[in-house]
Amino acid sequence: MSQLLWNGLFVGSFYALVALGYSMVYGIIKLLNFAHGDIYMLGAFAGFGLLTMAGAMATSASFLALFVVLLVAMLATGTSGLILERVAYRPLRGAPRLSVLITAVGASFALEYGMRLVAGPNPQVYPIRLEGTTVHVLGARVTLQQLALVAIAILLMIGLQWLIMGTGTGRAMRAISQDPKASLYMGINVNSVIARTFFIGSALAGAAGVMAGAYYGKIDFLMGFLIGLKAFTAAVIGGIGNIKGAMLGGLVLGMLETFGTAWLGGEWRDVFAFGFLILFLTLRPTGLLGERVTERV
Amino acid sequence: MAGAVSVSPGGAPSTPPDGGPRPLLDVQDLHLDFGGIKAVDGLSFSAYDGDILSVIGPNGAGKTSAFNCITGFYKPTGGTVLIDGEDITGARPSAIAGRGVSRTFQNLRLFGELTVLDNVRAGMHLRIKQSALDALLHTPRFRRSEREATEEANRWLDFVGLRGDRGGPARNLPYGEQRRVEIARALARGPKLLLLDEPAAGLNHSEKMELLDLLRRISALGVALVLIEHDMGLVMQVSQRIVVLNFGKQIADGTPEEVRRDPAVLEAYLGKDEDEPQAGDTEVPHE
Amino acid sequence: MFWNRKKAPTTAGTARAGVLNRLLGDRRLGWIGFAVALLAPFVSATNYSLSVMTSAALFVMLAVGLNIVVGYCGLLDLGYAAFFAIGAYASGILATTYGWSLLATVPVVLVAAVLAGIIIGGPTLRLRSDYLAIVTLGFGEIIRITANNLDVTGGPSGIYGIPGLDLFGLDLSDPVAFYYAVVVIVALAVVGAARLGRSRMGRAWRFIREDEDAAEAMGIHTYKLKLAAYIAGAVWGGLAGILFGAQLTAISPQSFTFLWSALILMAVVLGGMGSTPGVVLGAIFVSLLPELLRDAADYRFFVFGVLLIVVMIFRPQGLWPSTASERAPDRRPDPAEKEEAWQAQ
Amino acid sequence: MSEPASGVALEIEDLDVFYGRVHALRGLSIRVREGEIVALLGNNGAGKTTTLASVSGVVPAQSGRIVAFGEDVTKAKPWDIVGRGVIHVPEGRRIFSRLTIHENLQLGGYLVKDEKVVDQRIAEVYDILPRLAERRGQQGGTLSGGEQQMLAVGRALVAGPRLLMLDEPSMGLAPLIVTQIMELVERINRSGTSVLLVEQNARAALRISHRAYVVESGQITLEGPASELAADHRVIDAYLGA
Amino acid sequence: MTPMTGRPRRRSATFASVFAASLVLTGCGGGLLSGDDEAAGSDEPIALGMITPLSGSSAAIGPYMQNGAQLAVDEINADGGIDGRELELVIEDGACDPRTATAAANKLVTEGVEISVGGYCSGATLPTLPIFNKAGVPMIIPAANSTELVDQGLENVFLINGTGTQQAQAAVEFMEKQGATRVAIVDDNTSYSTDIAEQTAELLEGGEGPELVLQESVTAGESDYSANVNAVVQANPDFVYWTGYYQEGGLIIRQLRQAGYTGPIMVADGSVDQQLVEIAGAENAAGVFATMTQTPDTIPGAEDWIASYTEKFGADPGPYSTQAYDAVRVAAEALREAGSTETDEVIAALEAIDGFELFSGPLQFTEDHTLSSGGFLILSVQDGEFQLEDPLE
Repeated sequence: MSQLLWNGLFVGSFYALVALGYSMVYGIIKLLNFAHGDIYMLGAFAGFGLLTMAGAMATSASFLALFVVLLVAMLATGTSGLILERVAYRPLRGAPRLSVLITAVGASFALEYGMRLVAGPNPQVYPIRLEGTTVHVLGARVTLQQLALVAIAILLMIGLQWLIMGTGTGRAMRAISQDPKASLYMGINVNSVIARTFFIGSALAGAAGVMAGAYYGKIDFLMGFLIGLKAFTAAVIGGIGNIKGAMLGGLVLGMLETFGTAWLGGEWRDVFAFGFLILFLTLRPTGLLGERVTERV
Repeated sequence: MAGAVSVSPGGAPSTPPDGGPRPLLDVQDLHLDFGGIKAVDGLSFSAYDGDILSVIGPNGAGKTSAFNCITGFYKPTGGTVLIDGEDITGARPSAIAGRGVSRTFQNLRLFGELTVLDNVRAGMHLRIKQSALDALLHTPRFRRSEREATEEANRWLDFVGLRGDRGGPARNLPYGEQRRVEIARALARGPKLLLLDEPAAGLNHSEKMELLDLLRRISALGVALVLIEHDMGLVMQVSQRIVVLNFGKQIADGTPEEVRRDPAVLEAYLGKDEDEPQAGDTEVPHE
Repeated sequence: MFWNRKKAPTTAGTARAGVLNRLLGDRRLGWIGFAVALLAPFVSATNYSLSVMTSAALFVMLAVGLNIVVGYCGLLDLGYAAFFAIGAYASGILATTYGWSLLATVPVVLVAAVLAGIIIGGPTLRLRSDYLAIVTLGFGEIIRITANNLDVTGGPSGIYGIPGLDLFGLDLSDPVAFYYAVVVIVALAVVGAARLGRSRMGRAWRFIREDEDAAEAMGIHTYKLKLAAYIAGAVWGGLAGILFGAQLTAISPQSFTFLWSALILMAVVLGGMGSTPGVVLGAIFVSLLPELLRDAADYRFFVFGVLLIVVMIFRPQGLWPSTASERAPDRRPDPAEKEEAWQAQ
Repeated sequence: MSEPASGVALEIEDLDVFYGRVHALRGLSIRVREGEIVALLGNNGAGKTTTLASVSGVVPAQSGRIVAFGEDVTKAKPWDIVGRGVIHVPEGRRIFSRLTIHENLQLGGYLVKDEKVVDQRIAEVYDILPRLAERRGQQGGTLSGGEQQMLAVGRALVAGPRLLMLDEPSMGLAPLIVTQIMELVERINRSGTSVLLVEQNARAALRISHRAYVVESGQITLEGPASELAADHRVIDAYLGA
Repeated sequence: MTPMTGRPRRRSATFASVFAASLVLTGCGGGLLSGDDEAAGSDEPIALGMITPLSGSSAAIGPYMQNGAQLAVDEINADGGIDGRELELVIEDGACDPRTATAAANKLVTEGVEISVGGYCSGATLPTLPIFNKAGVPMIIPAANSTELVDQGLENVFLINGTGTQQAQAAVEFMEKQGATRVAIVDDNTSYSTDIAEQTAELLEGGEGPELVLQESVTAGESDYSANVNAVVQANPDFVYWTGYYQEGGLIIRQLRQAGYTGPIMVADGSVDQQLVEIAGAENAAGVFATMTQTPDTIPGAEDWIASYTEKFGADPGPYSTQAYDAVRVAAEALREAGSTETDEVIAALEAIDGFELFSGPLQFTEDHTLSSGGFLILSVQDGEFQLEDPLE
């Protein structure tokens, strides 16, 4: 039981990291950024490229090297998020939402198969590994590396929460998410704040990508697709557009999957998770923390 | 042009079977709570065929909430709403619309991307007789019903005096014209009771005068009118009765003259200094 | 009077929209499209071109069906392939395991599609559009995974040996005959969807799309009508599923992945939501493009993705958007007369 | 090209604005001197809001010139314009309903670098509008319409306006509240802020303005001191009623 | 379907012009009205078609198969081809998607391929069977090995990969040898993988030997399988058999070891790839068994083959490189024997093959066109590489 909980928590924190970016972007411009999962993939490959270049040096001081790589990869994915926003989404600001959604699907294809052209279709194996010392916590097998990754994820999330709720930029983000035009009258450079949002969300996804690469060891050009879907689901469970909701949603989804597997077997896991999601949304249509908007008629 | 009006269907008021003074709309002790906030707190009033009744009160007094309760968009937490003696409290908006209640919205709620004619045909939804099969096979019945709907929509647009393009998207019309389309759409429903939420908002003086005329002509069709309105000139001019709300509570109910002199109303709404003309007044000459 | 009572014109580009609309709204266009489809085999009738064209026609049917849900009614559906799957599996199982002819499976598929529409639509149509998107996505996945896990659906390898189409003893399994059968059926489906769209129900769908509350206030039972749109979409998808099985002779869960739902949605949006010619065009585009890019091999999906972005940037309303406009009403009083109408009484 | 701009808060010269093909402003010229309240009257769709939006840099000008406090801002970005102290309170209030009242006010000071200044200005707003202070932690959406309008004005004050542009502050408000809003505007003006007031409610606007313009179909058709316009029969017929 | 509502003359004019235009076009293409222009000159190259995934989730496999086949084609052409005619390999993307694969098959048929040497995903290969069958194209399927492929009894379909049944038999035989008592089987929900898993499970349940304690499925394409792994560990097996591909296989081995499972792990042929070891990590992969047909690594003297492959393509051979290579060779052999490209004769020649040496051993087709002996043997990971463990003879 505690093993299941821990597994769920661990997987969930990855989902949550990716879901955050999803939710942020959705919150601010109401775009379901389907390419977000591919930014995660990009992060994994960026980390892979860096580590391969660094070669022997990296393997010798692996954890420190990984940390540097993590930061650089976050910078790289953040920048690619910026570019994506500038090239594919900004020209469509004000266009019908579904058109932008299609652009996002297009961007997803372009990123996936662009990476395939660069890195080939084969999976790549990460040059360094986070091999772990196992400790037992309340009957669950936990490796120190897992703990470290969860800690990094939590730190990133807390940092984000602070950024959104406690800084001027965060306030501006929330303002734009409600009324971009009124935000202009506040003197907010809306485009630049949206770009910053993409940067942050993409950087978080990139961090998750590097962490996944280093922990699981295998990366490939399609690795972002499924986790993108999962993150989307997590964001919705938590109440899309809500930062805390995205974290919570990620954890809930992680738990759902773990327990679904334990109870029904792996082949029915997604049926269980999605079935739960549908039932849940029927009963609570705005997600866990989504705000109930009293619609003014 | 009056001819176009008289042939408009659905406007004919239904008289109660016993001919007695049963109200068309009867709101009894209506309550609505929003998480502890009492948006409507014990509202009671009634409206009869051909009545023009205004609901006034400060912003946030619960006027629109009351409208939403009557038309089914909110479920009242207490009280009853009777239409023609039938309890419709808490029914679906569409079901209430089916009982002959029609409304407009505070902020224009036209189907902006659709044509003006389509907007008006929306009002006729319940009266257009055709099935999906008719549509698939383009039966004569389908074509006839479509033709008739278009003709009637045009009649209603004439009735409200729409000048703009009817075949183009509604959002392309100027604001005042859009207001007219919204009223035409509500009328096309063929209502016994029409609720108008701030119909004069955003209209200039001359447009308000036209609106005044339109309201009277609607009333002449035998439709009971209930308005929410801030423009006191218009309200005083057109209403037979006025209900005043403040903080969800009914603080006055009477003729314009009675309400004008009511101290509670002056206190809460109109403001005390009477020598100065009221801001927002259209200053329609009285009587 | 020195001030002008007439409003400054705010009708942006109506003239252009009018011309376009007259051109596009013309029914002749449909006939031309149909004729092109009928004549295409005279240009190229290789197995390959027939198979690609048949697939494209089927894709048109799917897109037109989804257009009812997304384009007309404004309900975002990311799991449309589920209905397609239900149709394909229902007819496939009956045809292979129980030896029914495909024609005989039609009523069953209809019932199954309607049921599926109700089951998924019923509890979830009250949700806001983004939540609806994830629910439909989830539903699509549930259907696919279930098909993958069950024995009756043949598990991961699916069902094979589905017989060709056979209409009252007339064998239509030859690629050319099948192509023509599909074209005729799809044409009927397109016309049917377009007619529904122009009817009272179609208008009501659009009202819901534009403003649900206002529609409800007009007496439109928005929930029932949304469900109707869902069911109509499911029926179109289900019927397309039968033809899909007949074309491929084998179906497997691989055919009903999320990617498929996304591609169908893409066809609708790319073409122009709510616009029949647009959606048909979009479907042909999305269906043929990967085939046309086949020789680009590795670059295929990369180019596809980039093209999608480019097209959307330059035509965000779709290649062939629907325009709200109808012919000027036959009887329109002249302005002077209307002015009088105002003065009257 | 024109006389020295000292003492002029806003100078709009011959402004042309298009929305797509619609010619919304046709050579419109307006001047607001420092310390003035200038009213801009006109029907819906006459171009009043467009005028404000082009001053704010939200709608681009096709031709013409906008000068704020002596500097050409025709091509400036919205945030530059806010940075110059030209603050726009948009039509329909547009407060951030899911942010708290305090956060709304903080956003007003988004471009003010010094947080102390922001806090001080917010404190001043709370002094003038104690209702807001009472409810500072509540979401903006819980305020009534009049309070929301007050918040919108208060939010603009935090930006430190030299020129305040108000778009239909009386819209949809009860007569009593309209009076209060107008009083607030006068009070702000007395403290030295120039005001450009767009109003449908001509009577209320003319009462507090120094000068006024009438806009019709994107052009100025009348201008003059408020008292003169209030007596002009054309204005009375069109906007004030007999 | 639209009622004729006016301007019929214009419409028929449109019709006529479109019709005329199409007739003009007909002249230059393979339209319905054009004649059968199959001009198969005797010195034209013989086209071999191959459908393999180049996009989609199994895109990694495509190049392995393509390269293996190309190697064989080049070798045969270097030897003078078949009766003076060169072989030509035509590759089409099947994407593991039935619709794409169907279009690809139709394209190959249209391009006039004589023999198909492709087929990787069983699900996507199934719908291509009738297309090739109708066109009279014999199929030598190198990778797809679901028994359903031959269940339809189509005379043009041959499998040169061992079937799931054969692999399952080998697996169970080795489990018994190892003295396993409690077996857990993990598959990845694809048709290839579940086929082996189902067959193995059937043998275990029907047999006297080890007991089946768990059959678990994972979703391909993910990274974290801890939930599945946890389920496996909970079932307390003393032997785990993974029947999916190496991408997930590597992760699962690693995660099993991390979860504290120390017993033997065996993988099926789809996982026999050097990358399995890399993904799992050498220490985790050490000692992992595999059911596999013979590979260059296990055949003495096959180093040359690997060397020439690596030299030619700049990459190591991967899964199904050998099978694709063999498929081309079998096709060439049949063509040579038949002395023609006529369908019936080629099929007869294929059926008559006896003892043609493949990587998996001497070839002879059974009645239902599968390998007479699966040729499965057991490999194990030693020093980070797959080595022959037990030839199972």
